[in-house]
Amino acid sequence: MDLKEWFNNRKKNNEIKQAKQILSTEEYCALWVSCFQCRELLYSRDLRNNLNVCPKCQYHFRIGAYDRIEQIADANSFCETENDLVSSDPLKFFDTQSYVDRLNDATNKSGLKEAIITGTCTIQGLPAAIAAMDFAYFGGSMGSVVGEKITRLIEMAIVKRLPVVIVSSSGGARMQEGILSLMQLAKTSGALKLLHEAKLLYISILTEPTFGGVTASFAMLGDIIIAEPGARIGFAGRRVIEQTIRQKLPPDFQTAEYLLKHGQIDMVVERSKIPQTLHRLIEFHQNSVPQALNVEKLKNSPLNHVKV
Amino acid sequence: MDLKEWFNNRKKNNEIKQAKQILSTEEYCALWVSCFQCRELLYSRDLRNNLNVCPKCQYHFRIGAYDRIEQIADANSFCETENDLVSSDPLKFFDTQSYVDRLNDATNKSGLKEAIITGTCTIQGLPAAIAAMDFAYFGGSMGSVVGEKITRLIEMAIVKRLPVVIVSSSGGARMQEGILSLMQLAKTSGALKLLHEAKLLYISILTEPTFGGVTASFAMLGDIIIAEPGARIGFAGRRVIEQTIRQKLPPDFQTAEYLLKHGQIDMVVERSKIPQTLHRLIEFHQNSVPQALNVEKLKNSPLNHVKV
Amino acid sequence: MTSNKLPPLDFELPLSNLNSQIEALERQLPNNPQLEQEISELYKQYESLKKTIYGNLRAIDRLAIARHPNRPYTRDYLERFDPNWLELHGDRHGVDDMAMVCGLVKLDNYKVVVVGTQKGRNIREKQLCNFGMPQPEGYRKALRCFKHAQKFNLPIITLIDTPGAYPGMAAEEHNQAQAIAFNLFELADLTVPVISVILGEGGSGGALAIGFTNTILMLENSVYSVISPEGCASILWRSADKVQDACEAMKITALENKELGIVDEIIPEPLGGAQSGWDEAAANTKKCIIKHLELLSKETDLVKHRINKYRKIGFYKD
Amino acid sequence: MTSNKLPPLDFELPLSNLNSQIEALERQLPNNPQLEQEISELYKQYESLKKTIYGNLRAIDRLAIARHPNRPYTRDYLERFDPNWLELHGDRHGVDDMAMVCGLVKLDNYKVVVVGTQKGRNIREKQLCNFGMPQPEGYRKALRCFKHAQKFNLPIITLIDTPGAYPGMAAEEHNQAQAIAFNLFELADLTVPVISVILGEGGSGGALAIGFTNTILMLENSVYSVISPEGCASILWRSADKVQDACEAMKITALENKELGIVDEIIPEPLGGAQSGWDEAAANTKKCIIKHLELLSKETDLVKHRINKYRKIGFYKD
Ligand SMILES: [Zn+2]
Ligand SMILES: [Zn+2]
Repeated sequence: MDLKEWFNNRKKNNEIKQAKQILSTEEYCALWVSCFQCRELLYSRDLRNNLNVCPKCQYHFRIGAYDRIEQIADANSFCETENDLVSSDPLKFFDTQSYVDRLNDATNKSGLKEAIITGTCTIQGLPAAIAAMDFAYFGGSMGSVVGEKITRLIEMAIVKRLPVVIVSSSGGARMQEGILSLMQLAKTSGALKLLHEAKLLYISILTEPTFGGVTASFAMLGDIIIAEPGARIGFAGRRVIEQTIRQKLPPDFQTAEYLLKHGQIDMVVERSKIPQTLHRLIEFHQNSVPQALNVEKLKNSPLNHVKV
Repeated sequence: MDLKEWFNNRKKNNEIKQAKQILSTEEYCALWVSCFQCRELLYSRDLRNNLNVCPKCQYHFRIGAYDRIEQIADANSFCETENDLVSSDPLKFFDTQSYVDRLNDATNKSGLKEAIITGTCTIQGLPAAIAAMDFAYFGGSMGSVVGEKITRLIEMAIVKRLPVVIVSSSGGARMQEGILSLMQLAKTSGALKLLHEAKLLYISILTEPTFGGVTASFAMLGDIIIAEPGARIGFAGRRVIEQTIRQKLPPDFQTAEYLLKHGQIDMVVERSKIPQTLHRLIEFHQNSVPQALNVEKLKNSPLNHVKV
Repeated sequence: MTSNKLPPLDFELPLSNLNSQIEALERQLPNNPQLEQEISELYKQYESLKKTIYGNLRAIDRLAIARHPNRPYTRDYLERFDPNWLELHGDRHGVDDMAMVCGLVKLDNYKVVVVGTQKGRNIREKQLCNFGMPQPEGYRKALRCFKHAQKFNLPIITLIDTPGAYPGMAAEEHNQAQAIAFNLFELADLTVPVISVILGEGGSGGALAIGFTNTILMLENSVYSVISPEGCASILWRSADKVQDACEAMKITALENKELGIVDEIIPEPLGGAQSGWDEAAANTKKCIIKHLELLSKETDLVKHRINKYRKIGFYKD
Repeated sequence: MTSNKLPPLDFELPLSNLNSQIEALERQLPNNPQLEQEISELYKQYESLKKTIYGNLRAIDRLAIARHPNRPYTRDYLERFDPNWLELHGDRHGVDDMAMVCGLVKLDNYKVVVVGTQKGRNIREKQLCNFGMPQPEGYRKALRCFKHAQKFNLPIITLIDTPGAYPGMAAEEHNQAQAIAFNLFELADLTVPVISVILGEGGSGGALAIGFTNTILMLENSVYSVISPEGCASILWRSADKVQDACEAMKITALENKELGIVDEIIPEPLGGAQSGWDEAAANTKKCIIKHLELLSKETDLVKHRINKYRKIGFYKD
């Protein structure tokens, strides 16, 4: 799915939302979505009931952060953290529109305050720290808030000794925060190093699409890395590469399956099997964690920043 | 140089030796060697005075372990260790000839007791533990004695806090000691791990030829890896690879220069510059070693085996 | 289990002939009921002969069994150890070498990381797995999983069945020697228990690269050698016919390796070799691994234990 | 120092014109000695104009200076820091990426490991160095040298001058993203002092991959940004003409980076930029590095210092 398709998709989703506001009876809700991959016309409610996976071709539609967490976390187990953390405009950035306006637009379009949701939950009974990115908010771009929320989540996980699951979906760093965005790569990677030294499990889940600064930091640092089928994942975008090397790339380039074949990820797991896979992975690693480790022993940890 | 050339070379060397025994005046010693690479006829004493490097094409002739140490160590500084360690025949190995006979032949031909010489020396004033392999003894193959002498050298270096320099030249593991030879790869690598944990410098020098079990263990584990120009270095032999992949290999395949280009070694250094390069490397790393470390702190070290 | 009809191994010929005799008589049995006694006798002979033959295998016979195309491979063992095992893929640097299988496996109450070489069963699999010969990237994939185990304090089990590291052009270019050497270097000071099992072929440095372990187990008919018997014969005897001599001279069998102090325990195979009973081979292997995990749990310093084990190997006059 | 005759940068045009005037008059001087006064006046004007121009550079002017083809590159600095520096090569896994230069260097009494990106001077060098854009293998070569420094307790200096990590097909296949991420992960807890200097272009993740350090220094006319101004302009303004706007908006200059709390100190360049005085640029850089090595030697916990430095970066409403 390229950006154009994504815009079309978003337009359709908006139509669905708007439609929902107007229509009241179930019959009228029978809106149809055409599968991006196989073109099959899908009844939108059926699609949603199937976790937004096309029942015909298994195309995994992009989903929002809260939907993602709902699919993974046990019912009512999710407890959101740092929901008040929102972006400021440190660079007073203005291109064709001001960053402040773009932030407001992003919130209006997605209903979210930022491109990531963090919190704690249980996954089939096992506690975990979890984050999910939302491409619908500013293309899932990472600015100060995304970096800070991830870092705080990881620090909380260290203190509470929880495994960390991060579901990525991002176009990369947020240009409107300039160099501050770039530095979030270092900040989140540093936090993950502390998690690593605390011997805690970090599972990274890559979903359509994950690129740029997000893959070049926390998304590629999982102890275990999982990708959804068909998800496009990479460092540089396809067009940038094609312009650079002046040749066409193979169709499967940068897909989850390509990454698996090229040794970059541990497994491709279809959406419906993600919760049980996470459960098994967390269960497998939890008893092996030495219990003696505690915060005080992390001599280098700047955990004075943590709000628990 | 292939094996046939090497045999020819050895034959010539023998002729030279034999000649030396008979002739008494300098004029008669004017024996000539044809350069393996450029075919130039070289006066053998000139060649030797030039460190056995062809003055015309810089071809680096193979040299013996004692010659090697003489070139690297300061005059009279070399103090040999473990010279009494000699091979036994644990497998009672017999092919077309017994292993015991082959060992005797190797000693007669090379004047050495084993394929490696170890000891301590100074290199332009700086102390070091040093080992040099000798291809003329049993093709420089590694059996129990080579593995044991290297391991003891490393253990001594840990105790005395010396940098280690090993000059390799080997066809690989010694088949006549079967699995015991293979295990020397693990033994020497384990010793190097202890050296590493003691934060001591290990410089590996690869010379024509270094293959098989020796590259698959200590030779490729240098903090710094140096190779002599033109030296052939690899895991599998050229013919085995050609038979396996059924195609011709490029002429520079497995040369020192090929390895440099392919990121496997740090530098190619001509023979005459090896002593000063070693000196600079040892000098560079010596002050940075924390002085606090001592043997007792190496909790995992089996240094009870060390004879100092 | 596959039941490919394959020609018998050399030393199995008498058994195979006897079997043909029995089958011929059985075909005549409906019309000649008096043959029953004779068939029964031949069955007894067959069982007795099988015991005799498998009780007197030469090294070259064991080599043939170790390489038997119906012998269970790493994945066959993993499925029997833990049908829910989770596979980990890739070296993270561009390659997922299928000749090296890695996974998270439960052995009863033990959670372990398994790393093993994998041969292929059919042509396509064989090519995918490069006939069980890992590339440097395979060893680096293994190393990544060793480090994973180290982080989570999980014991490591390595399953070895490889002719050796692949001797190819790209393999050399990507520094096959360093891949093996660096695994040895990194295996040296892992603080978790590490156990290796030679399932079939233990081929040289390519086997040792995942075989520098606290405990080495060998299946009864597996072999472990510094070079392939064929390679040894061609270099030392300059003759491909001398494989049997090379097998004998190098002492490649499990028993000889145990006598040399390399191997800690030999895992029994079903009569007729592991290829004739995958479940039994896997059960015996699992049982033996668990036994040694329990033994190692009593060791206070597994690094020292491991380094010392190899420190002592070698014979020389001092 | 090379002295390629190159067309002047845009903002240097007035200077260049004045220079042409002076040269024209000087040619007439032998026959017209009375011109000497005028020439002398013009010289003063020239110097004054140069100061004015270089005292009022826009972000896009600095970008041009940062990319100036005569600007000194990493190797030029290294030669001036220590003519006897020893280069280390390769990632040990098959590639020696020339876009990443690594070596053992003495800075007066300090022994350090230097890791830096390298652009090429002439066409052949540019191709060898891939125009200063490392492949994943380049970052892994850097990491190997970081670990070398860690083992021997040597400070690390990284010199940054790169448009970014190479966006190529093989680079993606070999996991460029992971190469950068893993360097960040490993840089995080090095216990030695790590100082980075932006020499010219600090391009995005490709720069940060060797720039997660205790101290960040920038040369006066260097730039550091999350994406190239061209990339930013084409994405946000959808116009290649808006590079200047992108430069201003992203705050890419040394001064702005210092104001944002990213950069610790700005290293002065000779008037006219580092390209007009390599020795001076190198001397200033060396002096500043040594000053900060001394400052860091007073830090008791360099890991905490480093992680905390980045931990604090970011603006948000809480
Ligand atoms: Zn579909
Ligand atoms: Zn010559």
